Amino acid sequence: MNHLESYLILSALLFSLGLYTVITRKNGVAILMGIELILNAANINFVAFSKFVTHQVEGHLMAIFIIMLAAAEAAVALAIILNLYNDQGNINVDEADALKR
Amino acid sequence: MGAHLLTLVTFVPVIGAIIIVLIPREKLDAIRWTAVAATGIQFIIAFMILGKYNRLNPDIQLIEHYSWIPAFNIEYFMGIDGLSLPMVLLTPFISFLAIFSSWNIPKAQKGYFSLFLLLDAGMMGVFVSLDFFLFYIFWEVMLLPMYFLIGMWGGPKKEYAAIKFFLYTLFGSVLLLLGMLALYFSLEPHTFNLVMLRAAAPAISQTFLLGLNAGKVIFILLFVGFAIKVPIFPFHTWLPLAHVEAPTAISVILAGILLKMGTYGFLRVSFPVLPAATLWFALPLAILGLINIIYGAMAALAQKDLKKMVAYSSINHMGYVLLGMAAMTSAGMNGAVFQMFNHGTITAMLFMLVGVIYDRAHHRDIDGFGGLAAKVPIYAGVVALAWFAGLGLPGLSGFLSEALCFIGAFPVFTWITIFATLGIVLNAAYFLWSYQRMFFGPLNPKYENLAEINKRELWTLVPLAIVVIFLGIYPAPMLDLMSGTLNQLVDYVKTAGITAGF
Amino acid sequence: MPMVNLSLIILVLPLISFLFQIFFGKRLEHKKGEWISIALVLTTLLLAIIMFAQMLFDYQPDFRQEASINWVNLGQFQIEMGVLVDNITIIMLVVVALISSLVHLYSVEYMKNDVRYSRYFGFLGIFTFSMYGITIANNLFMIYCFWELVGLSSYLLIGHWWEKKSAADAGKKAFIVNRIGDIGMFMGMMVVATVAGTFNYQVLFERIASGAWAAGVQGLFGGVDPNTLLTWAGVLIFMGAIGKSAQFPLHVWLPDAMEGPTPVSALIHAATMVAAGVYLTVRIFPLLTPDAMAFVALIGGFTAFFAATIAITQNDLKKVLAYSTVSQLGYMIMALGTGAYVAGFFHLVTHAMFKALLFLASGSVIHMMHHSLTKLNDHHTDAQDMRNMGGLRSKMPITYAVFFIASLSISGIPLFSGFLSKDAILAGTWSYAAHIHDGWLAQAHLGWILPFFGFGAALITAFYMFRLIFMTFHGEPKRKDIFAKMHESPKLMTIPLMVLGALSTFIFFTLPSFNPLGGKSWFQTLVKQPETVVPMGAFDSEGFAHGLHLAHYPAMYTSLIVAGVGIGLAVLIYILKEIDPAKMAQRLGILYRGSLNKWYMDEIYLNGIIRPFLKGCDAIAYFDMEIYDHYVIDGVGRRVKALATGTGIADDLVVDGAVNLVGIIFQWLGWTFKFVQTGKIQNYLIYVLIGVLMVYLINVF
Amino acid sequence: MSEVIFWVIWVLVVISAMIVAYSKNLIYSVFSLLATFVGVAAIYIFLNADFIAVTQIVIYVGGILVLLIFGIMLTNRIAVAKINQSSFQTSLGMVVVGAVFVILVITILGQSWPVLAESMDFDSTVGKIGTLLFGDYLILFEVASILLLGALIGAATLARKEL
Repeated sequence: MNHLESYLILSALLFSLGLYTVITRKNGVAILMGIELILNAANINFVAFSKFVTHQVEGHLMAIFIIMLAAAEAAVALAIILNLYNDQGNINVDEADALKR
Repeated sequence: MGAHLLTLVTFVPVIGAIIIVLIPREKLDAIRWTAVAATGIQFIIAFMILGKYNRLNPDIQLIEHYSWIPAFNIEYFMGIDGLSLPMVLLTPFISFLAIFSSWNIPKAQKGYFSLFLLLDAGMMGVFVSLDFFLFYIFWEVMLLPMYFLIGMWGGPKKEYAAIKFFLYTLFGSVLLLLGMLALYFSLEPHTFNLVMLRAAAPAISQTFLLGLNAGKVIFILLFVGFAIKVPIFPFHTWLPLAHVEAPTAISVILAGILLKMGTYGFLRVSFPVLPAATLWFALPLAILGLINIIYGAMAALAQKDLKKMVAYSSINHMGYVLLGMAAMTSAGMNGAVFQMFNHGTITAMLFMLVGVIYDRAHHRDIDGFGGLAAKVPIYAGVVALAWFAGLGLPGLSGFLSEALCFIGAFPVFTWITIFATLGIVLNAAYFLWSYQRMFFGPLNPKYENLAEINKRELWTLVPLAIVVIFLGIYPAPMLDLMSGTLNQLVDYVKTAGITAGF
Repeated sequence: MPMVNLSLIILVLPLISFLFQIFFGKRLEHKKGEWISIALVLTTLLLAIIMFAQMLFDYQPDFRQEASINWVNLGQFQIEMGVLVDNITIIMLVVVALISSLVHLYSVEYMKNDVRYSRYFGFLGIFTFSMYGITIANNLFMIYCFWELVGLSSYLLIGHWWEKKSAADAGKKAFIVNRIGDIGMFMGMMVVATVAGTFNYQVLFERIASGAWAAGVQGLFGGVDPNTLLTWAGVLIFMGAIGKSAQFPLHVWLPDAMEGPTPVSALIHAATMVAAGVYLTVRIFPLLTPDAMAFVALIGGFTAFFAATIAITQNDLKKVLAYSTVSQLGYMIMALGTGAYVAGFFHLVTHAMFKALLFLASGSVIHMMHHSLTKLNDHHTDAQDMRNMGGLRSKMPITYAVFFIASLSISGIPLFSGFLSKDAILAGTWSYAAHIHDGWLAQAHLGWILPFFGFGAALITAFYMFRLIFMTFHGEPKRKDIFAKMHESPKLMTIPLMVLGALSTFIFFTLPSFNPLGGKSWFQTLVKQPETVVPMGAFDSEGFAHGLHLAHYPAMYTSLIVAGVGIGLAVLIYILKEIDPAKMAQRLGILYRGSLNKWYMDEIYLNGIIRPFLKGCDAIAYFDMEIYDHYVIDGVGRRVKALATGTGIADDLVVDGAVNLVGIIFQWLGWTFKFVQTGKIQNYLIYVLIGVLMVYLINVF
Repeated sequence: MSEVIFWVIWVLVVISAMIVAYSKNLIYSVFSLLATFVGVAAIYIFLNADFIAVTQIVIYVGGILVLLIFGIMLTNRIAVAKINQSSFQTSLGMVVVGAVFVILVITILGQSWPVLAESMDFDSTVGKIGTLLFGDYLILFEVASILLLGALIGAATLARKEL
């Protein structure tokens, strides 16, 4: 509990799992969850570096902003997902490939 | 007032069109009656022109001559003679009646009637202008309304028909423009004035254009331009399509007046301006006339669609005109122009009658009728009259003009005329056959409740019928109008053509 | 009043009748309106009789009145409309007016229950009008106009019962077949108008006689022999007569025309319209060259014989009469062709009487048959089939009597009108064969074929006419039920029959002398053979007249023998039953079947000409829209469009080639990497990651 | 003791995150996400970040997670007890993500971090954060609040049916 690496590894694990979720899931909400995981991983890094490296609370501040960002993002993303649902009857992002068409 | 009758007769429909544009679209009756008034006034003015016209003088009369674009010697030059007067009478007459037969056009009446009047003005302008450039402008003015009238108010394949008509005629117009410009630049002084062109033209057979004889080249260019309008055999395929798809009144205009513009163009421009080339091309023209007669009649005989049959009959009837005018004899030329007029009235009747039955039965399949004479005797009677007029029964106007064309062509193109007389039989065959299939035999039970022709339709046909019968019995009034000018034209072409020579 | 004015009044009255019936006929009560038409026609008859009386009073063989107006005046070219009244015109007018009036009267009863009663009388009116027009015309153009109008009225009347397909077909066929003949006539007119510059008979003849014709031919068609062209002109105009008078090969329409009402058949297809062809030939007779005359004679002779052979086997009452008409018309034409001008025209008149009588009498039978069948509620039995008749003599005595008179007349038995004219014709053919050496027929030594045709046809005629009588009026009634219901026709129908019966005897034609062979009758005097106007190698009229004199008695005796043989045969077969007709038919085999099927002429035309032609029309229509328009016109359109696209690309390359080259490269790249572009964000994300990894790997190594 | 608890929480976070990533059932994913968030909050406690931990609980668990559940409930039929979700490109994703993870681990472990000798102990971070937030980072804070407002309005607008 007193080693920076243990936090960083945890963060890397969370990041990878989040990334995996984002890449493989079709469900929009699941992707959103993956993004939350990634953001959490980043937060852990900030807070950990703040404790072990800088001894300042700026890292905490970053974390707060990230959490705030996550909240905003989640709200907007869910609104978008709802729209997607209205549009195509489900929230599978792979079907939302209008970019191709 | 009296001095500007020709301008008036041309632009009255334009005024009508502008008024229609200003009327709100809901006021249907106002729109229709404005159209009626515009063409009616035009018709009255045409009669005033007839009154002012001196039939003993074969030259151009009621001249209106102003400089328009002096830089290019373009003039506003209008006038009539015995060649254009019948057409000037025919145009408002048919237009006036066609307004009534388009009384119940289904949509966008405002646009329809204003375009219709614009078309009317264009046609009239072609028939009265004596400056080639002005002629060309009116020629083009008439093209666009026609495109929309077919393309918007037509049948199921209207877009195809309209674009085909448009491209075809536009192609012709381009060649016409080329010929016109070639004429303009190869003659001294540069002018579009047809009277001056005629005076200066003998020089043209000594002029060369790209190493070819200018007279011949220009004649061919103008020929294709005009031939598409007539239509002459290899350029005719737009006609059945456009006719079938166009609404009734537009078919009437198309066959009744528009086709005449082609032959009128020959007689107004090609013949007097290029007499030598005319004589050179007379034989091919007669052969094309023969092809039109036989080919049109045979194609008509095979048609299942009533309107298509009538459309091919137009090709056949215009063949007589070509044969008559190619002959360069008094009888042939008079017969040709008389046939132009008669075909206008007869074919208008034919198309209106097809429209009447189409409005009721919603199809035009000849075999799909049968025994209608029992149900609609008055309609059957009027159809019989029109059909017999179409097949050239003596006592109806078409006969004399056809006979004159043949008699005029016989001494010049003996064998062609002999083969062309086959057209007399084929005419009878397709008209009688279709009549039998539609009206005779047991009544088709589908048409148990077919409505008789109504008053409005009947009264649009009656004036035409009266004209057809009157000119059939007493053709002299019409022939007297034109014979002076046409005889002069024949003499001029013959003498000038031979002296100019190649 | 001059004759011309009278004739014009005669012309106009039936037209008024037509217009009246068409526009107002339906509004009048049934059985009221027709009396106006009848009154008008009877007026024309009265006027015609006045003219006739005037003619007899004057007794002028060269009587002639003419008047014309300029109908079309184009300066260099004119068409006249005019009236020519001479003795031929007057006689023809009387014939037409008489038959027309009788048919009008007869029709009142015959057409009593018809749905289009008023229209029927209107059409009779326009027919009478056009027929008068043909009769009084003084030029070819005018006769052509009325010629066509006659065709129109014939079309309308044949198709009067148009609900029946056969009737509608027959009307159309009549009109079109007639038009084929008319083409020839029109061409002949064009030749005449071109060369002689006139349509007027008299002026035309004068110009031919004066040599203006030859000069005209020289000027227009240098190198063509004027006489040949004259022959052609004659033959071509005669083609109109071939059509109208139903001569071979255009005879096919006349039997079909029997689909029309029987009075119409009597008026149009027996007495008057079909005789118009003969009348035309009479009118143009002076310009016929010996070659043309040989053609005319051969056509007429062959038709006379040919049609008679068909008439033998027909079972339909009216069909027998129709072929008989064709045959008799052939006689008239042959007479004119052999130069027996007066005989030909004479036969026209006598034939009009007895053939109209035959038709009206058969109409009386058919009308009653129809009546009986309606009463029996039998709608399947053919009212015109002779095999359903028999023994009617006792039930319809008047009809039988007049029918018998007419049959004797047509068979050429003395004391009846037919004998006079037929004998003259046969004598004419005899004389032609023996004494004429001009014309290709004589030069080919085929002249004797004409008397052969003539006498052969006479034999057959006598036979089939009496076969008709015996089958219809004699023997046992074949259908007892119908027979029981039969009775004589009403007075309005029998009176015209009796009038015509009287006119079928010789008396009226041989006045003032009663000697039928004397040649001093009014007819022989007033109808004078015109001088031929053919300039060179003209027909040898004097030799012919001489021959006629010599041939008179031999021809008469032969014709009597022949008629007797014919009648005798009919008696043997149908009265005495010595010969069984069925066995005969079997023994004759192919000849019998050929005759029964009209020598398959209709089938030959249908399969040989009409069907292939219609196929050709279909092919042309298909070619026009599906091939020419689709491939050539639209093809050009498509090519031009493709070319335009191509030009557009080329233009772009040239104008901003460098920019577009880059564009094209990227387009190619884009095309290559198209599969990468899935539109799925997550795919893109994984590509990004792969990219990141690659950057990392590149950095590390 | 706290060492043991730390690792238990550590493992809990990883496992719950794995469930989030791999579970076929979306509902399971959401609830394991809840566990992950709570676990991460606990990790923050170990990092002496009390304010962040509380914020994490309040915002993530109380806000975002509820939002997510709402999202699921709104976009799936409640009657369907088992809300399946499917995945794609799993093998490729596994490889790529695995490679990323390996690189991360190599980087983390291969790096000598400038860790300070004695770890800093905070009494409470709230005061410091408050001072910073309303001092040096005031502008950022205001911008963030405007961002939040924008997101709020944006979300509300987007979520309306008739866009």
